[in-house]
Amino acid sequence: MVIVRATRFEQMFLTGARRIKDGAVVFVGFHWPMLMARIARRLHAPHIVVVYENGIVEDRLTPVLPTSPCDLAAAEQATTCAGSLEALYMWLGAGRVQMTIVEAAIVDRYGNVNTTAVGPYLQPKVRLPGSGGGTELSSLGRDLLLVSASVNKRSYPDRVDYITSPGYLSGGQERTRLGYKPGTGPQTLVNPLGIFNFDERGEMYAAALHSGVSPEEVRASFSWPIKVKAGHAVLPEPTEDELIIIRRELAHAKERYYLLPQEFVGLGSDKLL
Amino acid sequence: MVIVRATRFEQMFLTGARRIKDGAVVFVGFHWPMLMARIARRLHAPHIVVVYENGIVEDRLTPVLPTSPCDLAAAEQATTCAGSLEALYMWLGAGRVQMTIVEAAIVDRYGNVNTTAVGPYLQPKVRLPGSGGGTELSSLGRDLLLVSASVNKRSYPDRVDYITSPGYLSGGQERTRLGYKPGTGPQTLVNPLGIFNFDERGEMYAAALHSGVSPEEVRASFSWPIKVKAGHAVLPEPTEDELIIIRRELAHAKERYYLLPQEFVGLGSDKLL
Amino acid sequence: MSTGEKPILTMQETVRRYAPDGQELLIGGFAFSDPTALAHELIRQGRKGLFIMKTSGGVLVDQLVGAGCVERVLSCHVWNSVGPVPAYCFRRALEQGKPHPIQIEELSYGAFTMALLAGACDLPFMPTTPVQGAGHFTQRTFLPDKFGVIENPFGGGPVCVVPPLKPALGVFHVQRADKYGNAQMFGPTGEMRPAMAACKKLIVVAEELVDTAAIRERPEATVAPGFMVDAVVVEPWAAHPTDSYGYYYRDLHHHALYGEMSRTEEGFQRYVDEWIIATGNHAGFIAKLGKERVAELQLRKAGW
Amino acid sequence: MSTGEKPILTMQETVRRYAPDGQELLIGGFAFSDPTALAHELIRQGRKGLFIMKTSGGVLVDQLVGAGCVERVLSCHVWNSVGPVPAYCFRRALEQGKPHPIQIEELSYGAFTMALLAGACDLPFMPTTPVQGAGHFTQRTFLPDKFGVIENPFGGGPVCVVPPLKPALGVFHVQRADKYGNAQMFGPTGEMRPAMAACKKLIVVAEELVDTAAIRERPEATVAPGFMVDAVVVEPWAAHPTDSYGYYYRDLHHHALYGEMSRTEEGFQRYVDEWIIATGNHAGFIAKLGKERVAELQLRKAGW
Repeated sequence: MVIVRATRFEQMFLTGARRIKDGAVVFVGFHWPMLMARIARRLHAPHIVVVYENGIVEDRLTPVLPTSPCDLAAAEQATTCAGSLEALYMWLGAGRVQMTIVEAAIVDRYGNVNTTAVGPYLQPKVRLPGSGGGTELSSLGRDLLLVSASVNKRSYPDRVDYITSPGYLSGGQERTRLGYKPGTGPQTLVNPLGIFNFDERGEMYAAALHSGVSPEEVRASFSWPIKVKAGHAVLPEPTEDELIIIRRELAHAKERYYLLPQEFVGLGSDKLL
Repeated sequence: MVIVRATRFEQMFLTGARRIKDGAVVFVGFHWPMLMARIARRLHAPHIVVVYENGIVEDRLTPVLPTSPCDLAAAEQATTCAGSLEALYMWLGAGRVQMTIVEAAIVDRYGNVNTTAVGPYLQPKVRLPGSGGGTELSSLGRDLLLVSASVNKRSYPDRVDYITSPGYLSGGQERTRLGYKPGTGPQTLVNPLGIFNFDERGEMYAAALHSGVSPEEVRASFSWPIKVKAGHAVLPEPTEDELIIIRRELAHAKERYYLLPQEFVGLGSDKLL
Repeated sequence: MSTGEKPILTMQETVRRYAPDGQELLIGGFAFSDPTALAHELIRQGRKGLFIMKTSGGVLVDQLVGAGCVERVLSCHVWNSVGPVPAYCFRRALEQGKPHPIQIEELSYGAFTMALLAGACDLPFMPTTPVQGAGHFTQRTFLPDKFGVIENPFGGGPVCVVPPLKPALGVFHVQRADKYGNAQMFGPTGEMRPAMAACKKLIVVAEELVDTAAIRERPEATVAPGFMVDAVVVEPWAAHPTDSYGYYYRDLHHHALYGEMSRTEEGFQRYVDEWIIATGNHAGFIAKLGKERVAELQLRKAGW
Repeated sequence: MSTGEKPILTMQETVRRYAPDGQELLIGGFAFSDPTALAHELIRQGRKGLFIMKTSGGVLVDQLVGAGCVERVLSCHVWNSVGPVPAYCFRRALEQGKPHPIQIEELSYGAFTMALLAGACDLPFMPTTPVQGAGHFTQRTFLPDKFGVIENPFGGGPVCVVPPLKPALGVFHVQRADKYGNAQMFGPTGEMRPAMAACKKLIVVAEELVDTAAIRERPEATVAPGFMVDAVVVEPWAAHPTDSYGYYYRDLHHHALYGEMSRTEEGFQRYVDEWIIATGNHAGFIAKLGKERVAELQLRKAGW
């Protein structure tokens, strides 16, 4: 008996987490991807092995959610603590990681992610943090999943002002031509609206939508006329058990100083369901 | 009161050891260089820091003489155990090592060392072990000291059949032209006859001789007409105390399965002086 | 680069002696083991015109920028990862030129790692992940040669390469060191091993000074043999509010406090006055944190 | 490359399953941690035509060559470092083609390390020390592309580069592993970290199997995370007569014994018969060594 339906933000975590296969080695980037991997561990994928850019191998649910890949809460009782040469090149670059998850705060038609600067680089309107290992995750990651919690057009420009994490660049075969490896490049984007894939030209399209999301609503959230797959699937809603887990983890994230969207700010554990 | 005079083999260790400055970081290659560094520690240089190609930093006299840089007797109680990337590139290549000592079983006019093959490479008359890290030690080592226990012409050909560890190649500026770093290349060779240096064209010449060694004897030991510096110095003989130390270490080397020249094979500790 | 005993310096003396105005300075840490104590002392001594290199420029770089110490930054990101909230000073500097404009040059973390590896090995370049088409490949400010592209001599297309980085001075936080400068880190090391080896001069800031006998028990953890180290600073809690593996947790509350205060120029100035200037030194900073907070965050009560 | 529990195999089963005739095989160790137990089992099972890659080819490679198992060797040297005495079988093979000719290709240790690093990182090449003019630069047998020379794109002349090595199979001796394949080494690691990561399939031969809890106590010592490992062999004393840091010393006497016996073809055959074939497996080999010798060499009585 679902008393409160899942919000789309919550739906996003379920949809993304479901794509994580139990037992996979997953390279997890900063922020929502970390929470998503944690939720997957709680739901159906307890045996994933998570690797982070600093060289941590996190093989089990950590006692607390790390606030970033460099929060050493992730390293407590780790089986391996190595370095970035291992993580970014020997594990990620060499294809030993089966899935890569990166947050895509601003992402364009061809899956290029901007986490650096909005507006001119030297005189930015909004200056964002920059790449970190995000460039490598997008450059080298196999089965690359992008995650965005936004449904705002400004988060989905036709072309980003600055490519921090390269997607399909200008589309077509540009990525391959420049020497990027086969099997790399974004495969999927998950956001509060549903699942998006990339066509053979590297252009993003809506492949499956969350319950209640209309193609019109999707189009209204993107700056370009995004295609919606004809006869797109409708993604399943969380069961009550799933929703309990997602909300517990969101509440935990808040305890760990994660800034949640407005609707969750006042969320206490009494409001879990 | 010297009862038995030092042999030239013993002299060689004293002469070589004296070139090792206390407190220096010294990259030590296989065999006699290891014994030489150990003797230097006993004599005047207790504070040298020895590094080996496998990543060991050996900062004090080890309880026993390692039989090779990879005899982990060298690593017992080491302050650092790293790897070959650190040792060969970050310490040696980057110039953090002040002195490098390499055995030069066969060495030619221009300081090129052969530890690979005598005769045609594919049909060798004598097949030797090969490079190991010897190439890097000669390619990258600063203040490079070559050590040879031989006084046999075959050990000093005009040109080696195979350059395992590059000296000045064909002489002149060839080494520099090919991209070798400034400050590298053999500086000195020590053998039972004395000390040899290299002129501005990279050619070896006798710079200082052990007591009783004549220029004629030097010339007879080399396959090319080697130059002997006019008014060359005569190197000091070991004192009794020095000789005791050298002989103790040679006896210890024998216990550690080192094969000593014939004159030492029967050496017991009762014959130390 | 020498052997033997190394000077054991206070942070004040270190900054005075090694970090004049305009110093080129690689600061260690990757949002853990960030040597905050160094940044605070640079601010106390009013340094100007620094060229700061830091892979992960967190609160530490934000404070140096906000306090006007910095002319150039080379980094792979600058942020306050708890929350996350913006690195407000960094934003104000780049968006509005406040307190004064700074120059920024960027590398991705992988490329930064490889540039440091090339520097550490004294090799002329290192190959890196393909980044052609990415902004930091195209956009170059004060390092016009930060990337090159060459043909693979073994066939197979273009290859991105980075030139070596050899910072004039590096200061790194480590868990422990001995009087010879042998420095050990535990937990993940990010790019720190090659980064330390890339620096022309190297200072380690250790949580504790230990006997060499302790170093010998864990020789695999020695990230810098003593001969690479020029001086040692012993400064407990030097990395707070970031974490130090095995020693203390990340202080989330303090990250949030800083995020809140640094939202405005005035708030940032109040943070500097209250937490950096008024505390006098890092021991004063930790005293201001209070025993209770310190006890909450502390992991290790005894040695390893 | 997968997660979860890995097969714990005997050496017999490992050789049967993973190392057929003609196998391309990188063997770990650098005159320490040489997995002798592997070589002996390859000899017992009569393997032919192997392509052996080993940075430091000691007694182990000499035995494989002498026993006729090898077609190709890629190495940076082959010797019996105690004494030293020649690697007689290796010499006989190259000088006289006995028991049959082998092909040899050589790299210096630094170049080998860089080739493995390139393989580990899946990068198209790595720069290396200058080796132009050296014999192993000029002399190429079955790896004609083992070196390349390119112009430094940042100026400053020619640069030697090596292409990646990605061995089809790697077998490495480690001190300990858990059932998930997490493998730990202590002491120096030579080129082993990148070498393990360069291999397409990877098997570790551990002195002991430990609980994952023990692995978690020393995460810095994990040289191969479990997801890189295909199978685990638990074989105490697997590296004898070479040494295993913290576990046992190098057996000088046995090195000398082998040196003496391998001086002639007949002597070598006697060594094979007595020490390899008649012993049946590595436990038999160690039993033949005798308890007294084992006690002399043993370092570690309990776990770390």
